Amino acid sequence: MEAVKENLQTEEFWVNMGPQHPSTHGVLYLEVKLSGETVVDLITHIGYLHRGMEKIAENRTYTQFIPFTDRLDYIASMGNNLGYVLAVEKLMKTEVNDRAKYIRVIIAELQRVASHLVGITTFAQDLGAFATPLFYGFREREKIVELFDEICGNRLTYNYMRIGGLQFDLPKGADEKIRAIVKYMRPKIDDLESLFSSNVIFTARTKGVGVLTKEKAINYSVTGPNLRASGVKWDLRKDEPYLCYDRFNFDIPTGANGDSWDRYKVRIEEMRQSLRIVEQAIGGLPDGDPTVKIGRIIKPEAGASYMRTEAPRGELGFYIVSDGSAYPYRMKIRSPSFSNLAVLSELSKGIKVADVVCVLGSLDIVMGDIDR
Amino acid sequence: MVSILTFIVMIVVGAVVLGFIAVSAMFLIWWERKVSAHIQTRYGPMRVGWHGVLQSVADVVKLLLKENITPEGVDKPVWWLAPFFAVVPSVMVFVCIPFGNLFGINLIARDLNIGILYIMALTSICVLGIFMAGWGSNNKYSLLGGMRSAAQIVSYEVPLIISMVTAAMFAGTLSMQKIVEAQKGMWFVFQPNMALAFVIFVISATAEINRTPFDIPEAESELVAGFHTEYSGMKFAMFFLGEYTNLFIVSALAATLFLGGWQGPFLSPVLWFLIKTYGIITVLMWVRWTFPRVRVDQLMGFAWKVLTPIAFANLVVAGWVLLR
Amino acid sequence: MAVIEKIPASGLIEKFPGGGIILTTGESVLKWSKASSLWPLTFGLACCAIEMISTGAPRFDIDRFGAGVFRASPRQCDVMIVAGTICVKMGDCMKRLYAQMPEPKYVIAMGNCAVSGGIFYHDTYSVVKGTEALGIPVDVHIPGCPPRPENLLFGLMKLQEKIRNEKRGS
Amino acid sequence: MIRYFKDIITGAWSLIKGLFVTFKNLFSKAVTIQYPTQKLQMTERYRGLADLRVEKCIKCYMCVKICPTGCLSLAHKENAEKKKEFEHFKYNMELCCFCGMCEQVCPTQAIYMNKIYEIAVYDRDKITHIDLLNAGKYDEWAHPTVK
Amino acid sequence: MAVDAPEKQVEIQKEALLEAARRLFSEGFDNLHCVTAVDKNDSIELVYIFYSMGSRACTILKTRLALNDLAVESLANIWRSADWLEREVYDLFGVKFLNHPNLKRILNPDDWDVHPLRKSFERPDIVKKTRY
Repeated sequence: MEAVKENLQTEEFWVNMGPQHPSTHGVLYLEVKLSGETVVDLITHIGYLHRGMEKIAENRTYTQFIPFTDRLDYIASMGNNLGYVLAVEKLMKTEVNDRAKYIRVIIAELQRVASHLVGITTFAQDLGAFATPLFYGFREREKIVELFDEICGNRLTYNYMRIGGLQFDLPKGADEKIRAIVKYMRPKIDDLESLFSSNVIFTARTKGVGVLTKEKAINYSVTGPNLRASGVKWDLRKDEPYLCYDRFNFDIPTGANGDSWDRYKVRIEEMRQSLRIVEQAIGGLPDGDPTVKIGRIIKPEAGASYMRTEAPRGELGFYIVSDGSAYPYRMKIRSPSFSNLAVLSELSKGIKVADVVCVLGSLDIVMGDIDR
Repeated sequence: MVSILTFIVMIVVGAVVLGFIAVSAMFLIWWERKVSAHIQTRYGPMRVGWHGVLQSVADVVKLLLKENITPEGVDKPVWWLAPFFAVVPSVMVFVCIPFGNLFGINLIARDLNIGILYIMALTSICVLGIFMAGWGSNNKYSLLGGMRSAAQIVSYEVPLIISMVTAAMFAGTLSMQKIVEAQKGMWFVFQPNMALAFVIFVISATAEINRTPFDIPEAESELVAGFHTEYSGMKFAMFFLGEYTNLFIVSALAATLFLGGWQGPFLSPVLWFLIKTYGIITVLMWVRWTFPRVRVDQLMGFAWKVLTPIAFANLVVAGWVLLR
Repeated sequence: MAVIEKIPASGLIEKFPGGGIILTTGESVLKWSKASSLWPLTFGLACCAIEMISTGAPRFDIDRFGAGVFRASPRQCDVMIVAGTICVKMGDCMKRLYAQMPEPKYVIAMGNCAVSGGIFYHDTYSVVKGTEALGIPVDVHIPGCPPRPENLLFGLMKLQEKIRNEKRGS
Repeated sequence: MIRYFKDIITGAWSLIKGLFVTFKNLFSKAVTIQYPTQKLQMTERYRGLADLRVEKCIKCYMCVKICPTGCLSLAHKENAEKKKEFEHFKYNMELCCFCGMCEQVCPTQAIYMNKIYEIAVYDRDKITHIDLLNAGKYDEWAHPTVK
Repeated sequence: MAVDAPEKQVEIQKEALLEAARRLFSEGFDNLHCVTAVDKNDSIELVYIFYSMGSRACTILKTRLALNDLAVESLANIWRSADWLEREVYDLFGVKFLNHPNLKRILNPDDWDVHPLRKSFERPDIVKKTRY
């Protein structure tokens, strides 16, 4: 055998995955060095969707930038909306009233469910379960999207949050619909789980693949479900409560090993917890007027503020520097997927090429969020 | 004079078989799209013909019209021959598949007395086409797909053949027609040994024809389109045709070897045969649209650690049952 | 191999009585097949890609039009749905993808970013101002940010109409 | 040895459970909207194309100022009676991001987003300079037809 | 816990950055959350946001770089998250990070020689809006 190995000439070769590739979730470009089927080295190239958001922000008023935040992480637009308006509100040192807070929580949590539905089902698609789980996920997501369509008038780019409030109050009958969605969603999540969780192929593909240890996750500044899957009980909704998250009962699901399976499992569990929060919030919805006029020019006083929120993909931070004018002087968007993706090349060394796709899917990235 | 007549008959039979293959493949593509659509709670093709029955016709005509790109740097002869190698052997298998009895004519082109051997030999050639496509395309994805395919088919051939041998042992013959006749009273699948052999056969046949969960040579999410990444137009259509013909063949084999072939009460034998075959195909589609794909090493492990030992054990037990 | 754009020996057939009718029928069949089997390229750039998948998903089901076979390889697809913002870095890749597609090929510019740069038209340094700015001819423009799935289906129907009305032999 | 068989049996059972989920869906009703024949009702707040109630507009330029993409261009002149008159009011649909801020900021509800959502054009010029003062500008897309 | 409370912000000289960072790391600040820069026209201000997961504390380090000397020690060898974040700052502002493992452009094409987030960056098609 040794003699054969010596005489046989073998060669490692580079394979380009992307920028157009079915499982890179958009326009990610991976350079993979393969030895047979095993990955020797992996280089991540990003920037294929770099739209210069931070430059645009310097030329837009604070209100005008809200529609742009929708296009950052386009699977979870509401989360971005929320993160941005909270950052500006913090800069201005204002607070919204209780009803606006509750509606924001409801919307953000529903968005988290919708986002995780896409996340785990595209993950299954990457594992080769062709179209069916993906389409189930989108079918379920469609319920939430249609609710959002009713609340704010668009399907994907909502532009709903406003600095100091909301664009609209909930429409008539919306609370009933939200309750119905919570009721509808629970068995559907169970269905999805029985499609994957117990499935022997799925477990074999994901368990022990792409193990991200606790220390490494923190060192790489990985956040969100990916961090929690590594066993760190860290959730800004509990640890640095914003809005009114401290008024609700919910658990933070964590994983044990930090492999792809745990990342998937944490997302499934998080959807259940989000539904719990939505249920509590809709039950205790206070009265008031959450809407706000937008004609006023906002001029925060000079200074800087950093606000981070728990977006579906991790910690979304906005670092805003104001010079007292109507335009931000500088806006840094610290996006969760950016740091989460950086860990990919570390996780992929020594695994099979099929597992690269699996790890990438389990990290649940969005290119708009990474490249901005 | 007789030889000319035979020749004409052969031509007619050949044309009928080819026509059947084409129509069947087109029907299967439409059927697969419909089944998958309904699994996903949607409708599938609806707008050409009744519930989109003409969809596959449109697809085929369009593929014929497409530009046939030959990329630079391909290994020309290999590249050109690959689609034929993928299709022709599977067409040749039709020679000894017993379709049953229609108006007193036995619908089997030639009942070879080594039928199973012949079929096995030919279906193994299909991998050559896939491998050639992978090698000749000058594309790394294709190459990986071709390599995977070769490895996969070599491993899965073993349990496949062993489970077929079990059926041949029970029937005591290698001729397809006689195997069907041997199942007159009771289909083989109702015996415990044969039921196990049937399951092994279906699993390894799924791997043999590269369908999910064993579709690693195509592996859309990893290898873009695997071995046929670079093929367009007509050549791509040939691969598609080969894929669906193979699907028909393994299902027909499963029906013949284990489910009693054209045997069955009341209905015409041909109808019985088609019902069984398309039933198995539908189950395979159902499986395809449910499961994720296994990884290469797991696939090999499953073949060598699970399927092959069980198939061998099953063969031994079957021999003991027969000799008892 | 050249593209079959018209029926072979059409000049000959046309001379026979009734040949014209056969030709028109034949060509309309060809056009019908081209129009009812538009396989799109799996090519999501940005936000619109999510709406493109939504269009494929059960609620809207692009497969009803025969366009549900998303092929990942550009060699096997007929229509490139440009769904999202085209950035400078991506421009070259897009041109190559378009070149890799076999004739006859069509392009749908989905969403304002693909039509003209849209919301990112002003003040940015890395966005290409539309698909046409890259030199890729666009058959159907679908404005919207992002367009509703119905709108994409409508655009697809418009493309089918365009294919059906193509001039003979052109 | 026992574990080997146990693994196989539990594995097979888990696969059957997965098959059951898809089987359940195979016979449930399709959720598809068959688009050209069935159409969804647009919601009350749906943001379609920007439209203008010409008589209500007071030319205050609020919409032009708030628009994040600069897709509206408005100019006016004063006539003999010191009243504002339109010079032009153009809408560049290919830059619009359909955020609805113009609608929200308008003090007289003159500019609003209508419910039209089926727009597809062969020629880009058709959507670049839309004259909002023209009453019949959206007729083609209000009742779309495909041959 | 206000992240950007003034008492948590420390301005240091750029020479002291690496030393300060090492001390922070040994004091349990295991998470470098964000690295960014602000162009102050006459200088570029680097902002580092640190977190400690264990003690739930945070701190912000700021340092100023003169425009003619845009180089600072990299922290990528202490916190791996700094790798990409510093590359981004290099790409958009042109700040060079010494001893960085792989200092290349990350978002913009490799062959560009401009740093778009600088205030001095001009392009003809960038239309500045009216100032209020």
